[in-house]
This record gives sequence, structure tokens and C-alpha cells, in this order.
Amino acid sequence: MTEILSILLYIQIAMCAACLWRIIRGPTIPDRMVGIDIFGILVVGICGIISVQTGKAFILDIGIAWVILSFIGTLTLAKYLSGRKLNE
Amino acid sequence: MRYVAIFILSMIFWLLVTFRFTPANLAAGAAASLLTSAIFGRYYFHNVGKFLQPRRWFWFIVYLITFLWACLKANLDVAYRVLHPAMPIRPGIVKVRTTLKSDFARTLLANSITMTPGTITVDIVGDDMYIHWIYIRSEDPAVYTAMITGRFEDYIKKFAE
Amino acid sequence: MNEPLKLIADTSECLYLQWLIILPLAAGLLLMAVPDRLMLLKGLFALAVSLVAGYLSVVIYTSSPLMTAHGDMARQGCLTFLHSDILGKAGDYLTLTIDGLSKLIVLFISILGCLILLYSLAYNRSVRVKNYYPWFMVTLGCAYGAVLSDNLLLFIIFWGILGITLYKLIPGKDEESSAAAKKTMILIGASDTIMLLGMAILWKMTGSLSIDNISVETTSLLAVTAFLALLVGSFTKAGAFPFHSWVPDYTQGAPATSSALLPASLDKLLGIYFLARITTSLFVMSQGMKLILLIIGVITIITAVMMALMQHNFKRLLGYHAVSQVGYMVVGFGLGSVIGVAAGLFHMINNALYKSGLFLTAGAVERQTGQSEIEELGGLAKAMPVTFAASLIFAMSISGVPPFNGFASKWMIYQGIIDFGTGEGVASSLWIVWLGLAVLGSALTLASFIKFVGGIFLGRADKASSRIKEVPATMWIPMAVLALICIFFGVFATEIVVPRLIAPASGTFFFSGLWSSSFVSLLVAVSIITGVLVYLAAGIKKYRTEDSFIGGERIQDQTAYPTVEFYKTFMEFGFVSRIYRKAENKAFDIYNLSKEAVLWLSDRLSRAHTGVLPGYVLWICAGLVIMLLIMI
Amino acid sequence: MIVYWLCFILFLTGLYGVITRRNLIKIAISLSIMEFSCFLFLALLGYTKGGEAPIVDPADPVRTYVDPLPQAMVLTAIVIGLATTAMLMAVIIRIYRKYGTFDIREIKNLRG
Amino acid sequence: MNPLIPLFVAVPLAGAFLIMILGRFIPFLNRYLAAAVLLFLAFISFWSLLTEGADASVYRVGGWEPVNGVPIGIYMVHDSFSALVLCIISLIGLLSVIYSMSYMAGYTSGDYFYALFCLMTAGMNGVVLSGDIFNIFVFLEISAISSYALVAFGVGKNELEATLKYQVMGAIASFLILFAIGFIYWKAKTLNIADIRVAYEEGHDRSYYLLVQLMLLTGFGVKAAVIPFHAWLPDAHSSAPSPISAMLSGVLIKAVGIYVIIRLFFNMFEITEGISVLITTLGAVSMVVGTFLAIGQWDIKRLLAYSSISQMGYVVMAVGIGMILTARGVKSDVAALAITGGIFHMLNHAAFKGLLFLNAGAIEYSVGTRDLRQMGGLAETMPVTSATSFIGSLSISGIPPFNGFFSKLIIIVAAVMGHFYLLAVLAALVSIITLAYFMKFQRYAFYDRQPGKTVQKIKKVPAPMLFSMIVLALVCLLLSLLALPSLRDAILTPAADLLIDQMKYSSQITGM
Amino acid sequence: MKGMTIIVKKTTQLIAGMIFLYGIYIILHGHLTPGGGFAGGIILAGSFILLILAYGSDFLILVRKESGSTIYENLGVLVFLFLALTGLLFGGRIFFANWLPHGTPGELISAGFLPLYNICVGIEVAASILSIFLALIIFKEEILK
Amino acid sequence: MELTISVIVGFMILGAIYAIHARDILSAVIAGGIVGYSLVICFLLIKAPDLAIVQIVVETITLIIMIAVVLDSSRTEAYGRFDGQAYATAGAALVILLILFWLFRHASASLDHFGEGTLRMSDAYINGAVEKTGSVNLVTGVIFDFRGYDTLGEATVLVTAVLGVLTILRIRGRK
Amino acid sequence: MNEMAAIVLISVGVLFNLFGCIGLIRLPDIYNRLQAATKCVTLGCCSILLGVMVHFGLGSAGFRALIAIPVLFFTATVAAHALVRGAYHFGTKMDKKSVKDDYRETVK
Ligand code: NA
Ligand code: NA
Repeated sequence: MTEILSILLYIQIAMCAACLWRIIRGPTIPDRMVGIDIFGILVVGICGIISVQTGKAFILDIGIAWVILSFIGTLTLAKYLSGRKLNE
Repeated sequence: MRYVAIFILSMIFWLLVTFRFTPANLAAGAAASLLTSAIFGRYYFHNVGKFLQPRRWFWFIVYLITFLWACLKANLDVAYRVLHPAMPIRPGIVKVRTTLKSDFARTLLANSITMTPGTITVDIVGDDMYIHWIYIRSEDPAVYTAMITGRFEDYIKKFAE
Repeated sequence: MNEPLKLIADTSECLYLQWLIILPLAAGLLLMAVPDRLMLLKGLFALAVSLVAGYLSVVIYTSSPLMTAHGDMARQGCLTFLHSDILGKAGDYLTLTIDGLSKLIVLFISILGCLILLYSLAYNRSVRVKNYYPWFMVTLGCAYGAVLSDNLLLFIIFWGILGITLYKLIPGKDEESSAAAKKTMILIGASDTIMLLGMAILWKMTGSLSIDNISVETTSLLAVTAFLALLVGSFTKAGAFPFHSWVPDYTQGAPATSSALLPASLDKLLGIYFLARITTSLFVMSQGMKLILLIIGVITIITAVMMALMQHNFKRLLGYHAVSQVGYMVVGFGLGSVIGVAAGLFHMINNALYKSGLFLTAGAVERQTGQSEIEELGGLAKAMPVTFAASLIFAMSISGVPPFNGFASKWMIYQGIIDFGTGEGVASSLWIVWLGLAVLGSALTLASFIKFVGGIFLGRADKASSRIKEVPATMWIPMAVLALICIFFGVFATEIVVPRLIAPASGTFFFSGLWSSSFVSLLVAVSIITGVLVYLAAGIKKYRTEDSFIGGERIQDQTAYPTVEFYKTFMEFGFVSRIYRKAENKAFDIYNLSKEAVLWLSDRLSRAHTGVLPGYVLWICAGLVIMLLIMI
Repeated sequence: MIVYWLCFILFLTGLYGVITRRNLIKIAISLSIMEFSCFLFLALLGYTKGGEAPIVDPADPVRTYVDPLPQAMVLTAIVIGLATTAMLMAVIIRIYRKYGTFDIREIKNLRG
Repeated sequence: MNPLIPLFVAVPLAGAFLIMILGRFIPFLNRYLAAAVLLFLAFISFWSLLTEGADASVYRVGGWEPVNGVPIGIYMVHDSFSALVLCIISLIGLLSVIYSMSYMAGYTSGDYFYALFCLMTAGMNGVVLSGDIFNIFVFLEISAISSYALVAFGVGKNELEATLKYQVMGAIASFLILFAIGFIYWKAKTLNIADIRVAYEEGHDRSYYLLVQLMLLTGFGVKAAVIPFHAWLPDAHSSAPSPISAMLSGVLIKAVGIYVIIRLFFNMFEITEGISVLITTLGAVSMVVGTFLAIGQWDIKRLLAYSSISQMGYVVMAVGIGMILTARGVKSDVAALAITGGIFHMLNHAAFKGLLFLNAGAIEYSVGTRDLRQMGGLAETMPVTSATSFIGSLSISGIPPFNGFFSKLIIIVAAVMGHFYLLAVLAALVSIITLAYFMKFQRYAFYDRQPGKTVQKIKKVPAPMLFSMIVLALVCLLLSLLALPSLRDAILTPAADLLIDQMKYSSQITGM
Repeated sequence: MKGMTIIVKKTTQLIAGMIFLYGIYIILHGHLTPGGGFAGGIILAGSFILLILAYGSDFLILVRKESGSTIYENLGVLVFLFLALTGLLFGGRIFFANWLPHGTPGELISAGFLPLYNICVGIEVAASILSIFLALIIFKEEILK
Repeated sequence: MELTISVIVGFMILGAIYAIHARDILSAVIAGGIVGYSLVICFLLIKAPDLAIVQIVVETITLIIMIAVVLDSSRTEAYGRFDGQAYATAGAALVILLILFWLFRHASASLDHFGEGTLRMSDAYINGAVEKTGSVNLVTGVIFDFRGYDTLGEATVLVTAVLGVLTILRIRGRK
Repeated sequence: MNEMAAIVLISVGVLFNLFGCIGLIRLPDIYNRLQAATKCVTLGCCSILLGVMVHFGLGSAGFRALIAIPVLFFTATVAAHALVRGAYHFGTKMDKKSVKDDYRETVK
């Protein structure tokens, strides 16, 4: 049971590494942004798994916070791509 | 009116998140919801009355189920394409005309399309939606419009407009 | 080792000592608050205060309890006003003492101070130096303080303030004088700091700061360092080679009264006073130390007088002579014998008298003509008879012409050198060198003063000089008084001045063969003859014959300024001219040498600061790593 | 121990970036990286094997917890880091306006 | 628990926040509120200096008593050493604020200025009072960030460049400090300085100890601008508005640099001879190199800034000599003398360097330039500035009877008595070069009126600026009185004794 | 058209209020769950930043002037300081005395001053982050004019 | 646990190296961001939820600020070419940093291993802390009660930074 | 029973994520990567959260997980949309395999 969860956790972390790979590999800037966006979503999963593993519900708070801020961050990046100032 | 609606929604959200029903928590939730509705209330629902129509709720549920099913199906489809050694993809951006009028409904439709694996909304310009499609099955606008917007458009029209 | 200091806290003489310091200082601070509009009033007040101080110093000089007989330099300490319970241990630092030496110096500080102040009343009518009188009074107070302090620390404090007043008494408005002020302050301050070092070493070695308690053999390296460090202070103040270079700059840039007050008189009195303390009280000199002093002494005599020869600005010329004369005093103290000390002290007094007199005459000339270039002047003897007479007397005094006082003291130095020659050691065996160079210096001095007197007062009178008048009485009286003292000290040297005035300060010495020695007479003759010979060196080479320019008009008038032209010719001898050129470029100026070295290093270090941030960050990391590697 | 060593390496990587990079933004990023390593280092110090997150469940309090003090320190340090980053970025953007470049080697009006 | 102690931090903080809240509604509130805050601080700092005894007065924030002898809360410690630094912070701060009232009229956004000023003061007070290594870091950052902003207050090209360098180097210093704090916690498991000392008594690995010491030395060395960590200082101190330059050079580098180094190396670490020699060397190198860098400068404030490096070198060297002697366990009286000299010089430097920067500000205000080559003859047009700067210049050059003379004297005497002859000679030589470049300053600014370089427009210096300069000049004179043995023993020596008696601090605070 | 696409705008509208509420939740539960004033404050600011990103900066009158929010952050930390200072008056002359009753651990109203501190810090942080953000983007706007 | 975290830190180092070497500034910013986000995972794993949540929000804000700054500036590091000076600097830096690393390792050899630390000061922050502060979140208890003074400083730092940013971004500094 | 269901849901979620990540790595251009990755990963995480909800039951924790699902859903969707639009405006080329581009004229 816990072993399965641990393995799932490790897989999830390994997938974060895939995002890192995409960020390093590129080739374009939007690719890197996709990498960081996916990374953010994956971590929510990590939070979920950890919360089950430890039985602590408050880890989910972190997950939600992450969702929200990753959203804001991605929007900023997207705005960067469209070449407009942040306040336009 | 919409301030009340947003207050109630906030309160529900608060209670779901905290899931405590002590007076202190209720009071804190009320205060927080009040603040939220005061600051953000004016950006929400323009017609709160829609919330009170059970018909809309029914179509919403129908829509939800349909959407989830489509989602799952499409997801498996994408998984297949990704895992297939040859990667059978045929991507492109297609233009789809929508009949939905309200912004909210259009947003919902666009999001539904985006969330269905295989398609992603690039932009809405006027009535036209530009959709990136991972595997263009048809070159005929009528056909692919139906394929992409499909039943979502109808259901959304029924509960959101 | 001296006797322990006897502290007497409540005699009236002690109170006089403290008031002697406080009165002028307080007056100075008070005067600073008075606006310069009331110039004359300030001057009169200052004069009044300095007269009171003079009275006090006379009282102190003559009062019997403190008067010591001929013999060793008996000292009596006075714990004075500041020594009370409030200050606790600080009182130890505030001890004043008086003995034969300091009494003598105090007396002459007062005399010179009053005379120069009197002269200033007219001379400084217009604002030449801001806050002249306040700084003058502070100078007086601190001069008294320095002489009377028993504690080295207190001494250095007063001594340091004198550096400030020296700086403040030069106006610094133009490039020349501001550069001179800067240079002066830096050299004086530097010497103070080096003295501090010496003082610290002495403190460490003896555990005491009382001049009276300290007596160190200059045998260890540490002691020698301390000795040399303190010597630097004394030399810089007095203006001996190689720390002399501020003096001519200062005298050229400052008003005559300022030059007369400090570089010419008070700085000499104090510098030599401290030299006396160093050589006789603080340290027991070894043969090597004596050698150093003698070498420095003769170098000072010769180089400065050589430089004086080539000057065309008479204030600068006097400045170089102010340096040159110090050489004699240093030689005197370098001998280490009682007669040497006495000769040094006597020459110091004489020098203060005639040199401040010379500056006063120079000031008079400058005031009346507005000129300080010898070449622009001439034939003033008729227009300014008193000034001319006084300057002639001073010039003969400084050149060691009998019967003026300069001769008497120089002769005592020659005598001392001859006595010294009978002793053991390298320094003694070289006595003939010291003697010869001292005599040569005297001869060159004479030569250069022919230029001074001749160039200014003699020769063809300028047309403009007809309008020139003699200075007012308040200015010529001080000059006249100084001239009279010069004559008096020369004529009655052996009868009154030396036994009564000098011996109590220096200790008793044996007057063998005074005046009677034919050898000495011969030396005098040689001195005069050498001077004349150099004067006649004019014949060796032709006068310069280049054209003179006056207002752009070319006139053929090569003989207009013969006195000056002669010296220019002298400068053109091959070897001499090379040295002069180097000297002109300040190649021998310790100030300039150090300045160039420091600026070179500064430039190198500055270039490392490229302004590029990563480099700076690298320094931080490198610093950390190097520290770690060193420590591990 | 190896995790600490990697932490040092991260720190030094940041330092390397600060020293060798010429672009101001890169320097700022390198500083952030150094900052991260500091946070991580401090946080690692507080970890206790078998310890739980330092949030007590009042119903079931008898457990071992990880050391909350380093966490408190890191929390403070993170906010301070944000503050310094904000300042630095403000300066950088202003400098870009004045100098027209992010190249640190061009920004050397003050030297000597 | 003296309830005044937290007010040292709370009052300036509250002042800053109030200025920002109310400033826009009430014009001119900012300057008077800031002045009131600093006046209050000056009052309580001097009051505490005079009333608190020689022993450390510990304030336990939050009232947390030690558990099993281990302090658990944050302690604020007011002792004879920190009291002195608090006094100079508030004194120089007060005068700078008064000076700013006219000087900062040329700048926009007075609210920001005075609020940041109060924050900087609060940060410094916090650092000085703190008995907790991490708390020191926090307050260090407050003072650092506010000083970054204040350096750039004019937002000119050079100001921004200066603040950039200052920030980046400051950040690296902060990270080193933070990392070192981590290392300390790793071993000692505590953050209280006194308790860390106790924990280290139980034994430690040599290389570990060294690394921690040197990282802290480097970190705070950057803050103190010890060579080779100094490169930010000349840029930052010369670019800031002059009252801020006075604060930075006069106070900040001491309060967050030298003070902390002294505090940590005496009271947190055991003094070893090696580290003492290293610190002494750093001090001597700073002293020498700083002075050589200063003499080549033509920008007044840059010259003053480099001279700060040099003068701080004196302090570090003097304290280092004290450390060496303490480590060797010999000549504790000489060690005390050396440290006394160092602390005395630190106080003196605050006064005269503050004064000189205010002078430089007055000159810039009147003449509009800082380049010595473009001014001259100001002695007549700016008599007060001239006179006060003369006092400042002579003080810093160690000319009697001004305060700098006495502190340098004590340092040189201590060096000689401790057999550090080379250091004594260096100190003397540096003093001479210091005199040289201050005479350069005097000459080119106030004398030497050449035709060609006479400055045309000369603004009159307003009264508040004159007031601050005159008061500081008087302080320069009055501080010489500290050389009197009775005053020295009452004020300076307790601080030195506290440092030399290494375990005293720990035992007073942990109560063991 | 100012701001981003209609899709972003509409979704942002829906979600911003929720984010704000969530920020308040994080702040108020600082002593019970992870987070607190700092995290919550930034999330609060995030809700505004989100709206600004989606709609453009003249969206909020509240933050039109960048200095507008400096009052709030100063007020927040001033109240924090003031609460800490109340200890000097009521908490046995102790700075930072937590002299309010501690209540039952685990409840929302417990831990004395801690939730109040969290609220102060939350307001302060939210206003701070918003100020910084606005200063950075508005600065660019004005300098280009 | 140690191994997992080590691997993550290893990835962080890779990300950091990429961030430093990226030609494109925005890529560097993103890579820096991902390093910060990876830190959050470490925090989650070493039982520091408070840190995780704060690091998320702070990192995102940092990312936004950085993007705001690079938005309309040059997007590529055109002057990234290494010249002699750069090689010298890099070489010196590498040598210095290697030595530093070796010293770090050396110095840490004698210290507690990962996860084996003991308590001294923190003992009071854990045992009985809930009674002392009333906060079940021990970290909150520490930052607001035991070390509330630190937190006041921290909050002040943020305010100071805001004032600083506003100061620096003023259009005109001098009247 | 709940435990098993939770594990299954989580495992499915992780599997979906895996597909997404493989897509992220394998697919040729930004548009396709975004397609595959965003959606698979979002759905995967939703599945994980659902599993979490099942694990905790419908209490405080469960509802938090439940709330996280729509939030994640919406934000991820909109983010993907914004990114893809941004990427197009940024000028990122579509892969050679692409057969159609109706958007090009509109952008011009
Ligand atoms: Na940062
Ligand atoms: Na000096």
C-alpha cells in the first residue's frame, strides 16, 4: 500500500524531470513555458499523493495554492509571448 | 442581488474548504465572504435568476456527464497517438463558427473544447473559434464543426444562455 | 638619570605658568568671535595680552625660586590648575615644568611675539590673513605650553596645534600659497605623527611620559628608532634637511609677519628646544647618533645656502636661509658637549632675532613697494633708511660678521667642533670636515646676503622708488629693537649674554681661548676672504648678455641689475647647474619624492577598480578562499 | 551527507553564475539560485528521520516532529529574499532604461 | 528587563510607518516626525548609556524564560559596547535628519526618504541590540535594503549603478551569512549568541569552526567594507545623498559591520591566535590600501568614502591587536588599551566622517559639483563649512587637539606596547597620507582660488545644514575628552573589558 | 482590445473571487494549517494581479495610483507592531507578549495574538506585492510616455 | 529519503546550470523558476509544508516580476560570447569554487548526518509548545510567538523593499 | 475498499500523467505538445485528486480535494489556451506535418 504510493510518487517526480528536460531542451520559448506549466500541474498530483501517504489533509492546501499561482504564472508567461505589456 | 449570490457561493466554498461548523468559523466565513462579494461581486453573474431554474441545472448535469465521457475517450485517443511508435498525427488549425451568443457560454464552450484532448481553442474572433486539432479527420467545415463542438454547444446553449 | 621631579603645586610661579598658557589661548578664542572689521582693536587687544604674557615670562625668568645656578639642568615640576580630583589620572599628563632652558625660550617667545605683534599693527592693517590675531595668540599660548609641558603627550598636543596655526597663518588664496600651506601642513603633521610613534616607543620602554623621568641609551634598535622619530619632529619644525622644504615655500607664500613669527622664530625656538630635550634629556646619544646629527647639520647648512644663492624672490631666499642656519644649531647639538649645546642654543636665539628681523624688513619692503622679486627692486636705501640699516645689521649677523651676534654663536660652534675633534670615534675624527663645511656655509651666506642687501637697497634706484617712503614707526621700531639686540648680543657675548643667559640653560662649560685664539681669528678671516672670492667669481665667466624684456620693448641694458645677474651666472657652471636644475624640479624634496611614490601606488591600485561588478564579486570569493587556505 | 554536498554545489553554481555572467537578469537569477540553496540547506538541517510535519493534531499529539525552527528561519529568509529580488529587479529595469543594456561590463561609470 | 530596550526598534519602525500612512495627508509631517523619532532615540540611548551599569542588560522578547538553561526566545542585549554604538547611531541620525530638512528639499518624495531613514535606523538599532544571530541577519537586511534604496534616492545614472553593485555584493554577503548561520545551527542547535558560545565549549571540529568564522567574517566584512570586500563602498557612499552618505559611512558600516564582527568574534567564538592575526591583517591591509585609494580621488565624496575604508581599517586592526593579545593570554591591559582605542576610533570616525560628508553635501549643494578640480576659494563664501570641514579634516588626520588624534594615539601606543611595531609604523604612515589627502581636499575646495575655475553660482547654505555641521564639529572636539582617563574608564573601558572577558557575556546572558 | 481573450477574462472573473477567498482562508488558518499571513497575503495579491493580467491595469480603480496601496501595507505592519507593543502595557511590560487567552488549540479562535498577527501580515503582504507589481508595470508605462 | 532529495537537488543543479548558460533570457528565467519550484518538492518531502506554500507563492511572484522586467528588453544575451577576460574570470571562479566546495565538504564531515540532528533550542518549540502558544502549527508558533520579533523584522523588510522599489522607480529623483 | 479505489484512481491518474509526459517529450511541435501534455496531465491529476477524495471520504479533506478538481480543470484549460495563443502570436512555427492553418489570415 505505502510502497505503491511511494512508487507512484517517484514516478510523478520522475515526470517532473521530464518537464525539466523539456525546459532545457526547448527548442522554443513556448516549449519551455509548457514545461513549467505541466510541472505545476504535476506537482498538484504530488501533493495529492503525499497527502494520502501521510494522511495530512493540509498538504492539499498547498496543492490548491499551487494550482492558483501556477495559473497566474502561466498567464504572465502567455502574456509575455503575445508581446504585450503586463498592464495592457 | 448578485452580491448576495456571490456571498452565498463564497460561503459555500468556505464551508467546503474548512468543513467546520463552529460559530467562529461561520463568522469568519461570513466576514470573508462579505469582503469577497464587496470587492469582486460586480464582476460576476449578470443574471442571477438563471440559477434558480431547475431546467438549466438538469442540462448542466447532462452536459457534465457528456463532457466527462468525451474527455476520457479523447484522452485515451491521445494516449494512443502518443504511444504509437509512428505517432499518427495530422495537426492543423481549423476555423469553427459558433452559434452561442453570450460570452460566458462561449467561454464554456471554448474551455470544453480545450479540455477535450485532441483539440485546443487558440482564439475566439467574433463568432469564429480557431481550434488546433491534433488529428484533422475531415476537411469539410460542417463535418469538423460538428465533430468539435458537437453536443457541447447544444447543452451549453440550454443551460447557459 | 635625572633627579625625580619635585612637584610644587601651589607657588605663585606655578600659577604664572598656567596663566602664561591660558591667557593667550583664551584671548585667541575670544578674538575669533570678533569680526575682522575691528582689526586694529583686535591687534591692540592682542598686543596687550601678549605684553601681559611677556610680563609674566619676565617674572618667571627672574623669580628666584626657579632660578637655577650654572650647572646641570635642574628642573622643577609644577602641578598646576588642571591637576585636581575631577580629572583624576589625567592630572599626570598635565604637568608643567620650568628650568633654565624653558625659561630662556619662554622669554624669547615673549620678546619676539610682542615685537612682531607691534609690527603687525600696521602691516596687517588690511586683511592679509583671516583671523590673524586670534591665530597669533593661539600660537603664542601653544608655544608657551609646548615649552612648559613636562609630559610628552601634552607637549605633542601643543606642538601639534602649532602646526595648525602655522597653516592658518598663510592665506592660501592663490595657487602658490595654497600649495605651500598644504605642503607645510602635511610635512608638519607627518612629523607630528612620527613623533607620536617615537613617543609611544619611549612610553613602552620607560613606562613614563615625563620628559624629566625619561633617559634612554640609544643602544637598542628600538631606542634608536624612537630617537630618530623624535628627531624628525624637531627637524621638521625647525626646518632642517631633509624636512626643510616647506620653509621656503611657506615664507614665499605667507605674509612677512607670519614668516617672522613661526618659521623664522618660534618654530626655530621650539624645534631646537625640543632638539635640546632630545639630545640632552630624553636620550643619551651614542657616537652614531652624533654622527647622524652632524651629517644632517652640515648638509642642511650647505644645501640650503646653495639654494638660497639662486633665489630671486627675497622671501624665498630668506626661507632658505632660515633652513641653512638650523644646520649650525644641529651641528652644535650633534657635538653632544656642553659647549656644543650652548652654542646651539645661542645660535638659536641669535637666529630667531636676526631672521625674524630680516623677515620684518622684507615685509616692510614688500609693503612699501608691493614687490617681492629682487630683480624688480633696487636702490631703496635712501627711501627706507631705517629698514636698510636694520637689514644690513641682520645680514651681517646672519653671515657671521663680527661683531654681530651671529659671529659669536658661530664661533662657539667652531670652538665646539674643535673641542669635539679631540674625542674618540668616527664623528670626532672627521672634525675638520664639519668645521670646513660650517665655515663654507658661513661664507656662502655672506655671498647670498650681498645679493639680498645689494639687490634691494643698493644699485640703481628705480624711477618709481621716488614715491616710496619709510614704514611707520610701529613697524620700524621692532626692526630697530631687534637690530639693537643683535648688536648687543654680538658685542657683549662673552661678558654678559653667554654666561647669564645661555649657561643656565645649557650648563657650565669651559671658555678656553675665547677671542684669543689666533686660529679662530684666522677662521674669521678665511670666512670673509672666501665670501669675497666667491663674489669675485663674477670674473670667471662673463655676465649673461641676453636681452631683457620690459613691457615687450627690447632694450639693450645688460648692466641694469648686476648683483642679480652675477648669481645667475654662478648658476650656470656645469655641475652646479645640473644640480640646481634638479633642485628646481624638486628632486631633492622629500615631500615631492614621497608624493610621487604615493600617487604612483595610488594609481596602480585605482586601476584595479575597474568598475566591473563580477570582478568585485570574485574578490570576495577569492578573499574568502585565500583566508581559508591560509588558516587551514 | 550527499544531499548537503549537492546543496553546496547549488550554492557554488549560483556564485559561479554571478561571477561569470554578464547579463544582469542572469546575475539576478544566479543570486536566486544561491538563495534557494540557502533555504534548502537550512530546511534540510531541520529534518528528523521519522519526523512529521510540525503541525500538531490535537487529537493525536504524541509523535516526533521535524524541527520547526529552521523552517521558521527559512520562512523569514524566503520573504527577505523576495524583498531583495524585488529591489534588485527594480534597479535592473531602471538601469536598463539609463544604460540601454543589461551588460554588466558596460555599466562601469564608477570606477577607480 | 528595561522596557526602553524594545523601543529602540519599535519607535523608529512606528515612525516610518506613520510617515508613510499620514505623510500624504499632512505636509512636512515626515521631517518633523523623523526628527522627533531620532530625538527620542538620542534621548533614550544616552539615558541608557548613563544609567545602565557595566553589566549586560538582557531583554527577553516575548518574555520567554530559558528552558534548562537554553534561551528559547530572542534576546536583546544592551551592554556597555552596544550602548556606545546606539548613541552614535541616534546622534548622527538626528543630525542627518536635521541636515536633510533643507538638503533633501532638492529631491522628490520626502515621505519615502524619511520613512526609509527611520527604517535604516531601526535596522541598525536592531542589529546592535540583538543577541540572536538570525535576528541580526533579519535586521541587517532591513538596514541593508533601506540603504540600497537611499543610495539610489536621486535615481541618476551613477546612483543606480552604485546601488546595483551595493545590492549584489550585499546579497552575496547575506547569503554567506545565512549559510554560516546554517552551519552554526547544524552544530550548536541554537541561535542565541551566548548560548552558541556555550554549545561550542563542548568541542568542535577545527575546519568546521574555521569555515563558519571565515564565512561570517567575509559576510560582515563586506558590510564593513574591509578590503578586499570593499568595492561597493566608494560607489555607494559617494552616490548617496549626503546625509545618507554620512549615515552610511558614519554609522552603518560600523553598526552592521564592525560591531557585529567584534561582537561575534569576542562573544560567540573562542578567540584563537590564527583568526586574530587574520583580522588584524585585514584591518592593516584595509588601512593601507584604503588610504592609497583615497589620495588619488578628485571627487570629494569618493575620497571620503575610500578614507572610510582606511579608517575602519584602524578600528579592525586595533581590535585585532586586542584579540591577538587576548588569545595569547598576555598583556590584558594592553589588549584592553587596543580595543579601547579601536572603539574610541569608531566613535570618532562616526563624528568626523559624518561631519565631512555633511560638508561635502553643503559644498555640492552650494556649488553644484563634487569635483575638487572645479571649485576653489570657498573659504570666503562658505565660512562655516570651511571651518567645520577643517576641524573634521584635522580630526580624521589625527592632529591634536581633535578627537582622532587621541584614538590614533591610543591605537599606536597599544600597537607599540604589544610589540606590533610594523603595525604602529603603518598606522603612523597611513595617518600621514590621510593628512595629505585631507589637505588636498582643503586646498582645492576652500583655498586656491584660480581664475578659470571659480564657480559662478553659490547658493547659501541653509541654517539646518549649518546647525548639523556645527554640532558635529563640536562633537569632534568634545569626544577628545573621552581620552581623559576618568571618562575613558567610565565609558570606553567597560566595553573593552566586556569583550576581553570572553565568557562574561555568555554567563551574564545565560545566567550560568 | 485591452487585456487577454474573452476566454481568459471570463474564467478569471469567475476564479478571482475564489482565489481571494482562498487567500483569506490561508491567512485565517495560519495557526492551524500551513500558510499564514505571507502565503495568504501573496495569494490575495495574486487575485488582483490575475485581474490586471487579464483585463489590463486600469481595471482596478483601487490601485490606480501605485502609492495607493502603500497605506495598507504600512497600516498592516503598524498594527502588527502595535499589537506587539500592547504587551508593554498589558502583558507584564513584555514586548511581544501573547497575553490574550490562548483558547483551545486547533480551533479557529485560539493562539491569542497569532491569528491577529497573521491578518496584519496578510494585509501588509498583499498590499506590498501589489505595490511592487504595479510599480514595475506602471513605471514602464510612464517612462515610455 | 535522502536519495530522493539528492536526486531532486541534482536536477535543480542541472536546471541552475542551464539557467546560467541559456542564451535566451526568458529561458533562463523559466529555468530559474523551475529550480525554485523543485525546491518546493524538496520542502514537501522533508515535511515542511509551510515552506512549500510560501515558496510557491514567492517563486511565482518572483517569476512575474522577472518577466515584467525582461518583457520589453532585449531577449537574447547577444554579448554572451566568451572572450579572454571571460575565460580568465570563469577559470578563476571555477578554481575558487572547487576549493570552496572541498572546504565545505571538509567542514561538514564532523557534523550530524541528514535527519539525525538533535534538539537544543528547538526542544522548547516542540514539546509543550502547543500549550505555550496555543498554535497547533508549530512553525506559526515559532514565527509569531517565540520569534515574533524576527517576523516583525521580516514584515518590515518587505515594507522596506516596497518603499525601495517605489523610490527607485520614481520618474524623477531630483526636483 | 475505499483504500483500493483510491489507489486505483491515483494509479490511473499517474498513468495519464505518464502519457502526457511522454507526449510532452515525443510530440513534434509546441501545439501538439501542449495538446497532449496539458490535457493528459490535467486529467491525470484530477484523477489523483479524486482518489484523494475517495481516500479521505467526504470530510474536510475530501471536500478540499473535490474543490481542487474544478479549480485545476479551469485554470489548466485557460492556461493552455493562453499559452497556445501566445505561442502562435510569438511566431512559433507549426510542425511540417501540419495540414491546415485557418488562423494565419486572421492574425495578419
Ligand atoms: Na529571490
Ligand atoms: Na597625522
